[in-house]
Amino acid sequence: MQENSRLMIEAREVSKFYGAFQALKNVSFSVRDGEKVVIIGPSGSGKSTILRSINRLETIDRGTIIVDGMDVSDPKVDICKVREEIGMVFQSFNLFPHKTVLENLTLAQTVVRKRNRREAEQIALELLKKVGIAEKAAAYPAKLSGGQQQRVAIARSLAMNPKAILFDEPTSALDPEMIGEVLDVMKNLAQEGMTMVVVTHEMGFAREVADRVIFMDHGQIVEEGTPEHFFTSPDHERAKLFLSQIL
Amino acid sequence: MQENSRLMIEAREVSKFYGAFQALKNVSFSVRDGEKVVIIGPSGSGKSTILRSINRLETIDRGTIIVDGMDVSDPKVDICKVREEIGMVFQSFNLFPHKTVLENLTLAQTVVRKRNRREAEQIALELLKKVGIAEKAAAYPAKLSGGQQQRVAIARSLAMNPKAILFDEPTSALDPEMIGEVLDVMKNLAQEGMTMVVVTHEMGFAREVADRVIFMDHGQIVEEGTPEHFFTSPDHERAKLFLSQIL
Amino acid sequence: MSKNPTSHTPIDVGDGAAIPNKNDAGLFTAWRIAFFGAIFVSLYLAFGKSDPYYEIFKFVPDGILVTFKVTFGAILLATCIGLITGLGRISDNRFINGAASLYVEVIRGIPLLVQIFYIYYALGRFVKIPDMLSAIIAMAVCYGAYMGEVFRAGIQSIPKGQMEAALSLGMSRGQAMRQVILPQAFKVVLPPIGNEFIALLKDSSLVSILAVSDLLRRGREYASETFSYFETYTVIALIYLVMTLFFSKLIGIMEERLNAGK
Amino acid sequence: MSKNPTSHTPIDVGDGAAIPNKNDAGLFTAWRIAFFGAIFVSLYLAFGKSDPYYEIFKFVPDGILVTFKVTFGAILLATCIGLITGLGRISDNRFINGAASLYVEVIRGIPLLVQIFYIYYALGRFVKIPDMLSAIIAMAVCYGAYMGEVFRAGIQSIPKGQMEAALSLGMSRGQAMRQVILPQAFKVVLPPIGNEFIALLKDSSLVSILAVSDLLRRGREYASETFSYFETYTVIALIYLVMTLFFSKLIGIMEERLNAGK
Amino acid sequence: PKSIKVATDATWPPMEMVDTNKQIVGYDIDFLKAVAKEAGVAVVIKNTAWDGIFAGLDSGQYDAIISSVTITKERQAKYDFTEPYTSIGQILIVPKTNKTAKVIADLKGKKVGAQIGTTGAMEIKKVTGVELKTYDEIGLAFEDMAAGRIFGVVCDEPVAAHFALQKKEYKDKFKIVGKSFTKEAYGIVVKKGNKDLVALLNKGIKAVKAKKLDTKIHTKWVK
Ligand SMILES: Nc1ncnc2c1ncn2[C@@H]1O[C@H](COP(=O)(O)OP(=O)(O)OP(=O)(O)O)[C@@H](O)[C@H]1O
Ligand SMILES: Nc1ncnc2c1ncn2[C@@H]1O[C@H](COP(=O)(O)OP(=O)(O)OP(=O)(O)O)[C@@H](O)[C@H]1O
Ligand SMILES: [Mg+2]
Ligand SMILES: [Mg+2]
Repeated sequence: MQENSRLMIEAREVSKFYGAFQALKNVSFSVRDGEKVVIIGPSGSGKSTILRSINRLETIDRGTIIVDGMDVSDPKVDICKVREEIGMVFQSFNLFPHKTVLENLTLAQTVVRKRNRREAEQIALELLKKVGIAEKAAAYPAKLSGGQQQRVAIARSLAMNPKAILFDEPTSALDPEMIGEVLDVMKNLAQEGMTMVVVTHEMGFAREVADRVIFMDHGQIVEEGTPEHFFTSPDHERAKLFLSQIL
Repeated sequence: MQENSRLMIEAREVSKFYGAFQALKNVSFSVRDGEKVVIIGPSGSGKSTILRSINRLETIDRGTIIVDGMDVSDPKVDICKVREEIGMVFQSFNLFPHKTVLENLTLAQTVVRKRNRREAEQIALELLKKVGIAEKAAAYPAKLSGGQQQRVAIARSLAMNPKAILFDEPTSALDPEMIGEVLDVMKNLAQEGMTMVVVTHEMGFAREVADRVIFMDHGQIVEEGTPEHFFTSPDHERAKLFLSQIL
Repeated sequence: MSKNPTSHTPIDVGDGAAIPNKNDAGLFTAWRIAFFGAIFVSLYLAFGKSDPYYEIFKFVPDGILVTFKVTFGAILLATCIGLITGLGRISDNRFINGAASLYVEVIRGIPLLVQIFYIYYALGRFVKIPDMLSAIIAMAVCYGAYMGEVFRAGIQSIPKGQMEAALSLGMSRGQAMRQVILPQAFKVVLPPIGNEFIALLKDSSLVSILAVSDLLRRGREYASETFSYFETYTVIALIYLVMTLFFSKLIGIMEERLNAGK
Repeated sequence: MSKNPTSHTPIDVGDGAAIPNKNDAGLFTAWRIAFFGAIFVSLYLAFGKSDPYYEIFKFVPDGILVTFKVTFGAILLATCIGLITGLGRISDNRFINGAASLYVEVIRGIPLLVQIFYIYYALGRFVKIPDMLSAIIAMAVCYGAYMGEVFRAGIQSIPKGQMEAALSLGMSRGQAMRQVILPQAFKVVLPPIGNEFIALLKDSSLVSILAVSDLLRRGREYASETFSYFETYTVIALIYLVMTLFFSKLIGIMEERLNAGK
Repeated sequence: PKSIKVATDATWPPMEMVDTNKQIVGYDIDFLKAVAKEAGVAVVIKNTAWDGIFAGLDSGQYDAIISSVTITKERQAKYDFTEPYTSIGQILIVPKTNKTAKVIADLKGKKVGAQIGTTGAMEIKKVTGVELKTYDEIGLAFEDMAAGRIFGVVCDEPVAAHFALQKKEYKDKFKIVGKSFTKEAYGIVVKKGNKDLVALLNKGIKAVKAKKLDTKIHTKWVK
């Protein structure tokens, strides 16, 4: 079905330099509405950089990125509008420590989406129920376990009703026993049809959820394909090597 | 033979408190001239504390410790005299970073033993040859690997012609590939007849070198005996448990 | 007296906080001896030796009030200036950044005494404002530069991820700063602001050269008429000591509360 | 202006070093603009606008010399006092420790201006020493307390194992301190001492209230006779700015050399 | 004594000030030199801030003060004075915009400035309803009046004349009102009980007056 749906994210010939070092080399890919794309690759291959370029947390030096019809690479485009539509979940959760869980969820709703407090809180509480931590609404993030924090962070993203969510290694900072609860939340999201771009080392998740896997190395997309194809018979040596190391 | 040699170190009913916490509980043991004693035991059992009490890096609250005929627990005894005779090697090497390797070895010789510089340097160079790093005499400690640093620390101790040397986990801070070179130096020392008290987790070393093994737990000496006896059929449950965990 | 090297030394060694650390037993005992000792000596002098100490203690209290006014006024204004300067110092805008940096560098390069004097009289040339306010402005302009560095350091101590999380929720940079970064930074800068406050309380004695009748000025006036320099300066020193020790303790307690409340 | 909280805050945020950090591009550029700007303005005023600036520049140089003498003298003496105080502050002897802590706490609780005045004239009651020396001693007594904290922090930054290693080689506590701890501590305290030096250079302007003809005093003398307060204070501020910026740069370079040499 | 140390606060033109050659000059200085010559001693003059000038005498940093010190009862209680060597009076200076004020009392409810610890300051203090502001140097009081923060300055008549008449800016802005309203005499101050020095200086003063050197000095410095 996704084959026919419209393009949500499209990156064309994207290059990015840190000084003389080229972190992204002519990267092109696209994500359709409702699609779940998993990006994998060795450390330093540019996974975070491409993800962060999508909502312009990093500016790109060449190429274009179109998100929901808006040109992110155009300085004249109001980037806040783009970011409202595209959620992001970080490896380090980045909850606001001076706000309660509930306030973490309502802040952007009231400030950005201009919802009134009642409405925002209602939405927030529903989402907290959905990610399974309604009882922690009044707690401060410091009192929560890593897994709980990351689930709050996902709920915080959802509260903005984004059209897509970017995940940058959402489970890498978690103790092993907490990885499952976060992946479950993400799987539910996927089932509900959320468009997702996920950088992760969780190959099980990639196999189960991804519509497409993108393999990056040295700032380039080396291989792209269905999880079945990628995990069973990758075309490139580098991908084979990577899989042999990680699996 | 050691059975007949004179007492080098004798601890009688030693107790030590940190505030309300009793780190040593009526510990008694002795070390004869030329003997090699290995102290083992779980973390926090008081191994370092008893070792450091021998040269009064820690003061004890009850009991007496006699070293080479001098009463360490007597405040009137010149502790510097005791320390001149008893070397100590630390887990963290504790080389003097602002002095070259050679100067590390000559400092105490000139300041404490009042040797002249020529003599001190000659002794230092010979010892450096003995521990296998004569070529690093002019280097600063920071330029040396951990194993090299610990060998310099041992040489520094030897430069004072001590009658005994205390080792507090001399290999615990080392990368695995460097442990061997330090243990070799210690084994050579043992062969030459140096009196040694060694806190270590290197059971191989204990088996090979120790005349006697002392097992401590919760500030007490739980068991004491030959390595053969201790490693093959310890008398106490706690010792058995410890060995099962560590071997 | 000195700025602490915050980043260019491997080990951070400063000349210590004005607010004694609870764990520093030595200083803690010293605080007690100094504080209660100063109060005791004051009382003894005022009531035991009466002349001229009693007179001096009667003469200077309105000076204490002025010292407070100047100190509180200046710290408030300096905090505002400092916030703006701190934001300027981390701005991407080259001009704003340059201006803020230049302000910091120039102010920190000139003795407070010279600056206070200069700002006070220069101000008088252009606008008619009362002397107390001029003195407060002069102090605040000087301390604003130091406060600017406090705020800069405070803001930069907040993990980058906080700003990124706020931005990726669609907030503007300004919204993120106000809602997310600054509330956290304020907690961080509170202790150093406490330190600045103590320093300012002491440095407020410099306004006495501006003919503002602060504690020191009042003392000097008394001494210049009665010629009892020692007695007067003893009293002045005692009063300052009690004040700074009192406030440093108070700030210390407030900080603890704040940390405990977290 | 403020003491940095060294240990009681989770994040160490101060009001910045007097010596600009090489990595702080903003301040670095600002240094350049401020330094060369100040020199340029000085030259312009002296030779472009000549009257009365040229006169002022001719009038004050011997004041600069006095300022230097006071600063260098006081920093040397303060370093000695600081070393002793620092050792006292870490002493196990309760009396010595208490005395050192009390000295630190009392000195830091009283404004420099009050202290300088007090020490200067109190000193005069007991011993006959020249004014310049009295002023130097007064400054040094004040700064000694701050320096004491620098040394204490510096000594305490040396790992405990160093002292233990030295002791277990048979050295006495004193030998270990001299041969092992202090040589290492000196390297650590050099940057903060540099900071204190800059702070002292600025605070030396306070001796102008004493009968010492330092830079500021010279300026005030000139101004009071010619009534050109502004022009004079502009020149004074420029000269101080050039001096502090120059020295902070010099110290920065020296530190770098020192670190590179390691 | 062969040589005496004398302190002056050289910020009180034309009585004592530092000239462009950094020499301390002025009426008092010339007078003191004449006195010393007549008395047969050498003098070393020390420039000292007014604020601590008496404290310095107490602590023995110099032997005497010549710094336009008015002989008052309070001061006599703590220090010894020589014979008066000249007499002057306090005078009021106000901005030219003030058309009505004639005496200090006319400035009720306003701030009036003087140098700290001077007789001028004491005169202002005597008038209830006028707020006294004290300055380290008299010049700063004039600056503050130029900035509009105070509405009158009281100081010694020769100083007033010097300030009001000599600086262009001030001449346009300020005016002296009325005549001097006190009769004061300057004396040289020495530590209480230093009888020998007082006698020596008095001997010199007498000789100077006898030779009419003081009038010469007066015409040289006071316009
Ligand atoms: N701010 C920066 N400045 C300089 N180089 C950077 C910066 N951020 C990233 N890089 C470099 O760009 C390259 C790509 O970084 P990126 O963070 O995208 O890698 P990644 O694939 O996400 O790796 P990881 O799995 O470790 O997160 C790396 O070589 C990294 O060192
Ligand atoms: N300075 C101190 N203050 C308080 N307690 C201490 C101190 N030093 C040691 N202890 C406590 O005394 C006990 C014995 O410590 P010790 O260092 O001798 O143990 P250990 O057997 O050497 O352990 P490890 O194998 O971890 O080195 C421990 O419980 C420790 O926590
Ligand atoms: Mg990454
Ligand atoms: Mg141990």
